[in-house]
Amino acid sequence: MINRRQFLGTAAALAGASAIAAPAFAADPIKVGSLLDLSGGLDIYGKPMADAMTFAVEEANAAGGLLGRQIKLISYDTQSSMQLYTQFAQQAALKDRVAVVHGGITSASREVIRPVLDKFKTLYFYNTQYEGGVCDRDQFDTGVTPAQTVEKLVPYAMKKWGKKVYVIAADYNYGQITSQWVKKYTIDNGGKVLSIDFFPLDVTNFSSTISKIQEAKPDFVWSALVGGAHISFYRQWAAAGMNKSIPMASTTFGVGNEQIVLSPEEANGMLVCYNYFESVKNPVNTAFLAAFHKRFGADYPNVTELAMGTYQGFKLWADGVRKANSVDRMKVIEALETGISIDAPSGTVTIDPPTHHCILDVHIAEVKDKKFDLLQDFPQQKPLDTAAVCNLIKNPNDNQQYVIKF
Amino acid sequence: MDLIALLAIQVLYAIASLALISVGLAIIFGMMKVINLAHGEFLMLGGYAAIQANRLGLSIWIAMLVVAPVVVGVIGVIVERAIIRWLYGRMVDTMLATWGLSLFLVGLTTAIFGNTTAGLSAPLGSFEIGRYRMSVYTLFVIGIAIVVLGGLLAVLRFSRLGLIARGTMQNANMAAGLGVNPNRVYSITFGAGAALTGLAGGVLAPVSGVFPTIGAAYVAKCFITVIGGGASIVTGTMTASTLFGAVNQVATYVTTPVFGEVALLAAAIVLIRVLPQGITGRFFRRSL
Amino acid sequence: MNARARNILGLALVAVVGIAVLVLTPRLFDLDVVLNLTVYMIMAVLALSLALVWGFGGILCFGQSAFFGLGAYAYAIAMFNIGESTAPLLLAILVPAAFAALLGYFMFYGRISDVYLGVITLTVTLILFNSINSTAGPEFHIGSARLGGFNGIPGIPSLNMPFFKDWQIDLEGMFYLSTASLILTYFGLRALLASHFGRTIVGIRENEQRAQLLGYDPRFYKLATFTIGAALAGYAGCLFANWGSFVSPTIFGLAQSAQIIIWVIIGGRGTLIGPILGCVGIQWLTAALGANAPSGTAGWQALLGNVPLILGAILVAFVLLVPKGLVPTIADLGAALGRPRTRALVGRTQEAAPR
Amino acid sequence: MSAALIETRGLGMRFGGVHAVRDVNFMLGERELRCLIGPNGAGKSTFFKMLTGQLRPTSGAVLLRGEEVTGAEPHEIARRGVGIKTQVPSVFDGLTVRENLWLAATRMHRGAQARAAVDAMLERVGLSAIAPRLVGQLAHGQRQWVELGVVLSTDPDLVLLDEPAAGMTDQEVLRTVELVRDINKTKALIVVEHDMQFVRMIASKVTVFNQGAILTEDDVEIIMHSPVVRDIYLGKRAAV
Repeated sequence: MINRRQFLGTAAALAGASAIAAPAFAADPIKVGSLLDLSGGLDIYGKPMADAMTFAVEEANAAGGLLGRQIKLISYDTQSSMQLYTQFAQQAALKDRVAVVHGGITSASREVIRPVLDKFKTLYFYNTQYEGGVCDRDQFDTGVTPAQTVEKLVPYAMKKWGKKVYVIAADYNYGQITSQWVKKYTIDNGGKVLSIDFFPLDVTNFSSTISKIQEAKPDFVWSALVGGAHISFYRQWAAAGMNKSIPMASTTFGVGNEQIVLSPEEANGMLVCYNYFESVKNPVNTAFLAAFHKRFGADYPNVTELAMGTYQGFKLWADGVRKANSVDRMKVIEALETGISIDAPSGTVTIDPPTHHCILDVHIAEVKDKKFDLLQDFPQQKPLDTAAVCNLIKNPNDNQQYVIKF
Repeated sequence: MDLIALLAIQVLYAIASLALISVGLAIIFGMMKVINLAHGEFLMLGGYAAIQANRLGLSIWIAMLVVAPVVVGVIGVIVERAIIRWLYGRMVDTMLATWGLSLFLVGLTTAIFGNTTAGLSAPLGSFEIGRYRMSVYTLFVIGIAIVVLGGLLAVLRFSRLGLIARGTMQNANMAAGLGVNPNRVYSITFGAGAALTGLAGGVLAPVSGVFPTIGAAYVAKCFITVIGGGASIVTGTMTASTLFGAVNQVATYVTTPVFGEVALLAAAIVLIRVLPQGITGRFFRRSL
Repeated sequence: MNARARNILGLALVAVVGIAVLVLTPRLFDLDVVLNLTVYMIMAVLALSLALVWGFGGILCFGQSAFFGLGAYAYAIAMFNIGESTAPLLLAILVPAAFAALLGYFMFYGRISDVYLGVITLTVTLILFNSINSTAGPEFHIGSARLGGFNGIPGIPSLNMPFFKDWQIDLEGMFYLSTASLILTYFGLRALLASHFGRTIVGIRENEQRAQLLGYDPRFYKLATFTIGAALAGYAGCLFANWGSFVSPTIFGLAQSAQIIIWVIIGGRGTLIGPILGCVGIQWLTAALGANAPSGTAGWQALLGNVPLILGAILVAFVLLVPKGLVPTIADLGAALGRPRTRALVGRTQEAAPR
Repeated sequence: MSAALIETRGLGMRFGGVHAVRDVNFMLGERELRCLIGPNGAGKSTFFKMLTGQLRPTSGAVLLRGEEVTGAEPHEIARRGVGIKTQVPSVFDGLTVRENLWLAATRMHRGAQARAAVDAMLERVGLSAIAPRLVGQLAHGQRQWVELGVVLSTDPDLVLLDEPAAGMTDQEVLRTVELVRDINKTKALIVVEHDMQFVRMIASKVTVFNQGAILTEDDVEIIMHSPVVRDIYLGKRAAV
C-alpha cells in the first residue's frame, strides 16, 4: 500500500545525511526515545510507565551505561493526541536519531507510530499488554497477550463461579478482540457467554447496563473496561449492591491502579491475571522495589503491569545492545532474535524469536484491600495467539497486525 | 412489572440528573444571557471539592451538600468579577472566554489532582425491586433535584431577591429601577448559578467519579438542555430535561449508551430547529 | 491611492514569503522540520476555512472540525475501496461540502443565528464523534474499509498523481503540496473576498437587515460561505490523512474545534494572514511544550508543560485584552500612527456574529 | 387599477392581543408623494415593516403594481423596487461610505458603471469628501445621509422614509427637503414625519394614522386645520 521505493529512497538519503551530519563518537550518549501520554485522558497509564523508563535509564547509567556510553532519555508527552504521536515519532527518528523508541499505550497509538518508525528504520518497543497479533520485524512487544492471561483466567473463574459469563468491554481494538478471546475460551471450557456489551472510553453512566446484567443473571461478569471514566462502572456496580451477588474477573482492572482508587468494599474479590504484581516473590523484585521506592519515594502507590512492561522492555533492549555490541538497528534485532532472556522482577522474561513477543510468567491474583493476593502462578507462558499467525523467522518481511479468526 | 418500575426510576433518574446539572447554567443564561462553557468544569470542581472535604474527614453529606456548593459558588463570584463582567453584551466573546476558562481549569486540576479518577463510594446501600437491585442513592439524587428546583421556584416567586431576579430577566435597567445595582445582581446570580452547579457536581461525584476532563462529558448536554428549555429558568430546565432525559434513557436501554447520547443530541437539534427560542419561548411564556 | 498600493505591497510580501518557504525549506532543513512544517501548513488551510466562515461570514461555527474529519474519513474510506486517489480527493471535498450544504440549509433557512448556530454545529460535531467513536467492531465497514472506532483507520495509502496510480507522492512532495495549497488558498480567498460575493458577505456580517433591505438574500450568502468553508476544511482533512496516513475520531473532537477557534481569535477575525500565524504559532507551542517532558517533573514545570492550561490562559487573555486578535490590533496601531485607513474589510465590529 | 404602484387591502398586524395595525386600505400611485403622520404607536413603523416584508401581516394583502407580495421575503420586495430608510440609520458600520454605496449600487450595475453610479450618488448626497471614512466613525447626521445614499443607489421605484429629518440641523432639513423633491421627480415616496413644517414643505397629500388604522386622508392644508386630527395628534404641536 505504501510506496516502498520512495521511503527507502528517503531513508537511504537520511542514513547518508546522518553519517555525515553526526559521526558517532564513542563518547557521546546513546539516545533512547520515549513516547507516552503524560497528560490527557490516558496519563493514568502513561505516568507510571514514564517513571519506570526514567528509573531504568538512571539504573543503567549508574551501572556505567551501555557499551561504555551513557544513555540519554528523550521523553515526549504525546498528550493523548494521535497527531502528536506521529509528529514526535518523526522527531525522535529524524531529529534526535534515537537508537530505539519505547512507548505507545493504546493500540491506536501503536498503529500510528509503527509505520512511521518502520519508514525511518528505527527500532520500536511496545511495552503494553495488548490484544496480540502484531507481526513486524522492526518491533518488539513485551506486554502479555490474551493467550497468556485470558486463557488462564477464564477457566479459573469458571471453575470457581460457574459457566455463564457476561462480558463488558471498552469499545476499541483491545476490548473488541479481548472479548472475542474470552468468548472463545469460555466456549472451549464448555461455558456460555450471555452477552458482550461495548462502551466507548468516555461513558460514565452504566445504570441501564447494570440492570441488563441483573436480568441476564450471569455466574460472573468479565470486565475489559479501560480508562478513567470506566471506573464509575465498578462504583455504580457496588452501589447497586451487585458486587455481593455477582463476582467479577478482568484483565484490565488494576492496570490503571483501579484497586487503589476504589474502596476495598467496592473492589475486593475481583480476579485478575497479569505478568507482574508488586507481591511477586523473588529476590530480583525485592531489590527492584527497594531501589524504585528509594528513587520515587516510599509512598509510591504501585508499580503497574505497564510500568513493569516498560522496565523489562528497556532491559531486554539493553541486553540486545550488549550482545550485538552495537546500537545498530539490524544488529540489535538479530541479537534479540537469538532469544535473549533476562531475570526481571516478574521472573524470567525471554524474547520469542518468531513473534518478537515475550515468554514470561503470569499470575492470577485477587484484589484484597487495595493490594493483590497471588492465587496461582503459570510459569513461562508463550504468546500462542500471535504465534498462530506470525513467524518472522520464516517470513521476515511480514508487517501487519493480524486479527485472529476463530 | 418490576422491570417497568425499574425503568421508570431510571428514566426519572436520568431526568433528575440532567435537570440538576443544567439548572445552574439555566440561571446564568436566563438572567444574564451568558453561556458559560466552563460549566462542565464547575461541576468537576464541585466533585473535587466534595471528595477533598470528605478526605479531610468531613461527613460525605456535609462535603456534598455544603462544601461543594460553597467552594464553587465562591469560585463563580471570582470568575464573574475577573472575566464575565468585562464582556457583558458580547455573548459570543463570553462564550469563548469561558471556553478558555474551561481549558484552564482542566489543566489546573490535572496539575493538582492528576488524571486518576477520584471518587466517593455512594452511601445508602441498595434495595430490591422484584428481581432487581438498585442503589438507594439513585432515589436520593431524584429527591435532591426536586428540592433544588422547588426551592428555586419558591425563591423566584416569593422572595425580594426573586422579584429583582425576574425584573432583571425582563430588562437589566429594571433592577436599577428597583434601586439595586445590576452589577451586584449579576455577581450574585452568577455565584448562585455556580453554587448550584457545584452542588450538582458534589452529588454526582459518587455516581460517575471525578477526573479533570469529565466536564466535557457534561457541558454539551447542559448547554443543549438550557437552550432547548428557553428563557424561563425552572420551567425551561424541567421541560427540556424531561424531554431529553427520557429520550436518552429509553434509547440507552433499548440500544447502547452511545446511541442514547446520539438520540439526545439529535432530539436537541430538531427541537432547536422547530422552536429556536426553546420550549418556553413558545409555551408557558409567563412561567419562571 | 496609497491604501491600494499598501494592499498590493502586502500581497506581494505574502507571495514572496510563501514561495521562499516553499522552495527553501527542504533545502535548508532536515526532514523532520519539513514534516512538522507540512502539518502546520495543512492546519493553516483549516484555519483559513474558519477565517472565512467566521471571520468574514460572521457565522460562529463550533464544528469546523466536523468537516475536517469528514474530509479525512471520506478520503481514507474511498482510498481503501478505490486505490487511486483522484476520486477520493474529490470526495474528501464534496462530502463535507454536501453535508454542510444540508446542515446550512437546515439552519439558515430556519432562521437560526449566533448562539443557536454554535449549539447546533457543536452538537453535530459531538454526534459525529460519538458515532464514529463507537464503530470499533468488525461489523462497521464501508466496502473494504473498516471504520475502526476509537482506533481510527491506520495505514491510509497516500495521494498519487491524478490518474497515475503508481506515481505516489513522497514526504517532500507532501510538503510542496501542502505549502502550495496554503498559498493558493490564501490568494483564492483574497480574490473571493475582493469579489462582489466577498464584499456582500462582509456587508451581511456588518448589518444583515440592511443587506436584506437592499435585496440581498442573507440565507443564500451564508449558506454559500458555510459550504465553501466546509469544502476547504474537507480538503485540509484529506491532506491531514495523507500526512500521518491515519485518521481517528479525535479529529472530530471538541479539543480540535477549540484549537481552530483559538487560532482564528488569536490571529484576528476578519483577516486571513492572522489565522495562519495564529495556527502555526499555537501548533508550534503545543509541540514544544510536549517535547522533552521527563517524568516526575516539579510542580511549576508541570504547569509550564501543561498544554490545556496554557492554551486556556491564552484564549481568555486574548478575548479580554486583544478581542480583535493580533493582526487587526497591529493594523490599528499602524493606522493610529498617522495612516488614514487600513484595510477597510478588516472586521471592525466587536461582535463578529451578525446582529 | 394598474395605476396603483403599491396597494394594501385590509392589512392587519396583531402581536398577541394587541392590534398594532388593523384593516388598512392604502393606495399610492406612480411618482406620488405621501406623508404619513400620527402619534407614536399609531402603527406607522409597523405598516412600513409590512410593506417591506420585515413583518408578515396577520391579515390582509400587500400588492405591488397589482401583484400580491404579502409575506414575501424582504430581499424579494427590495428587488421589486422598494427601498426603505429606517428610523434608526441602518448602515454597514464596518465599511467605508464608498463601500456602503457600492454594495447598494452593484444590485443594479457592475464594474465601471457601478463605480460611476457611486461617484454620482456621493455627489448627490454630498458625501464625496468623506467617501473613504468608515461609516461607524461618522456623526449621526452624516450616517443619515449615507443611508439615504445607500437606499437611492439601488434605484427603487418606491422610497420609504421613516422620519428622515430626525436629528438634523435646520439646513440639513432644507437639504433633505430638496433631495426629497428631487427624488420625487422620478420616484414615488412615502414619508413618515412628525415635523409638520417639513411635511408642509414636501407633501400635498397626507394620510393620518391613529391606533393602527387610517383616521383620514386628505390635502395637507385641510389636515392641518381638521379639528379631529388636531385633537388626536396636532393638538400639542399646533404651535409648530
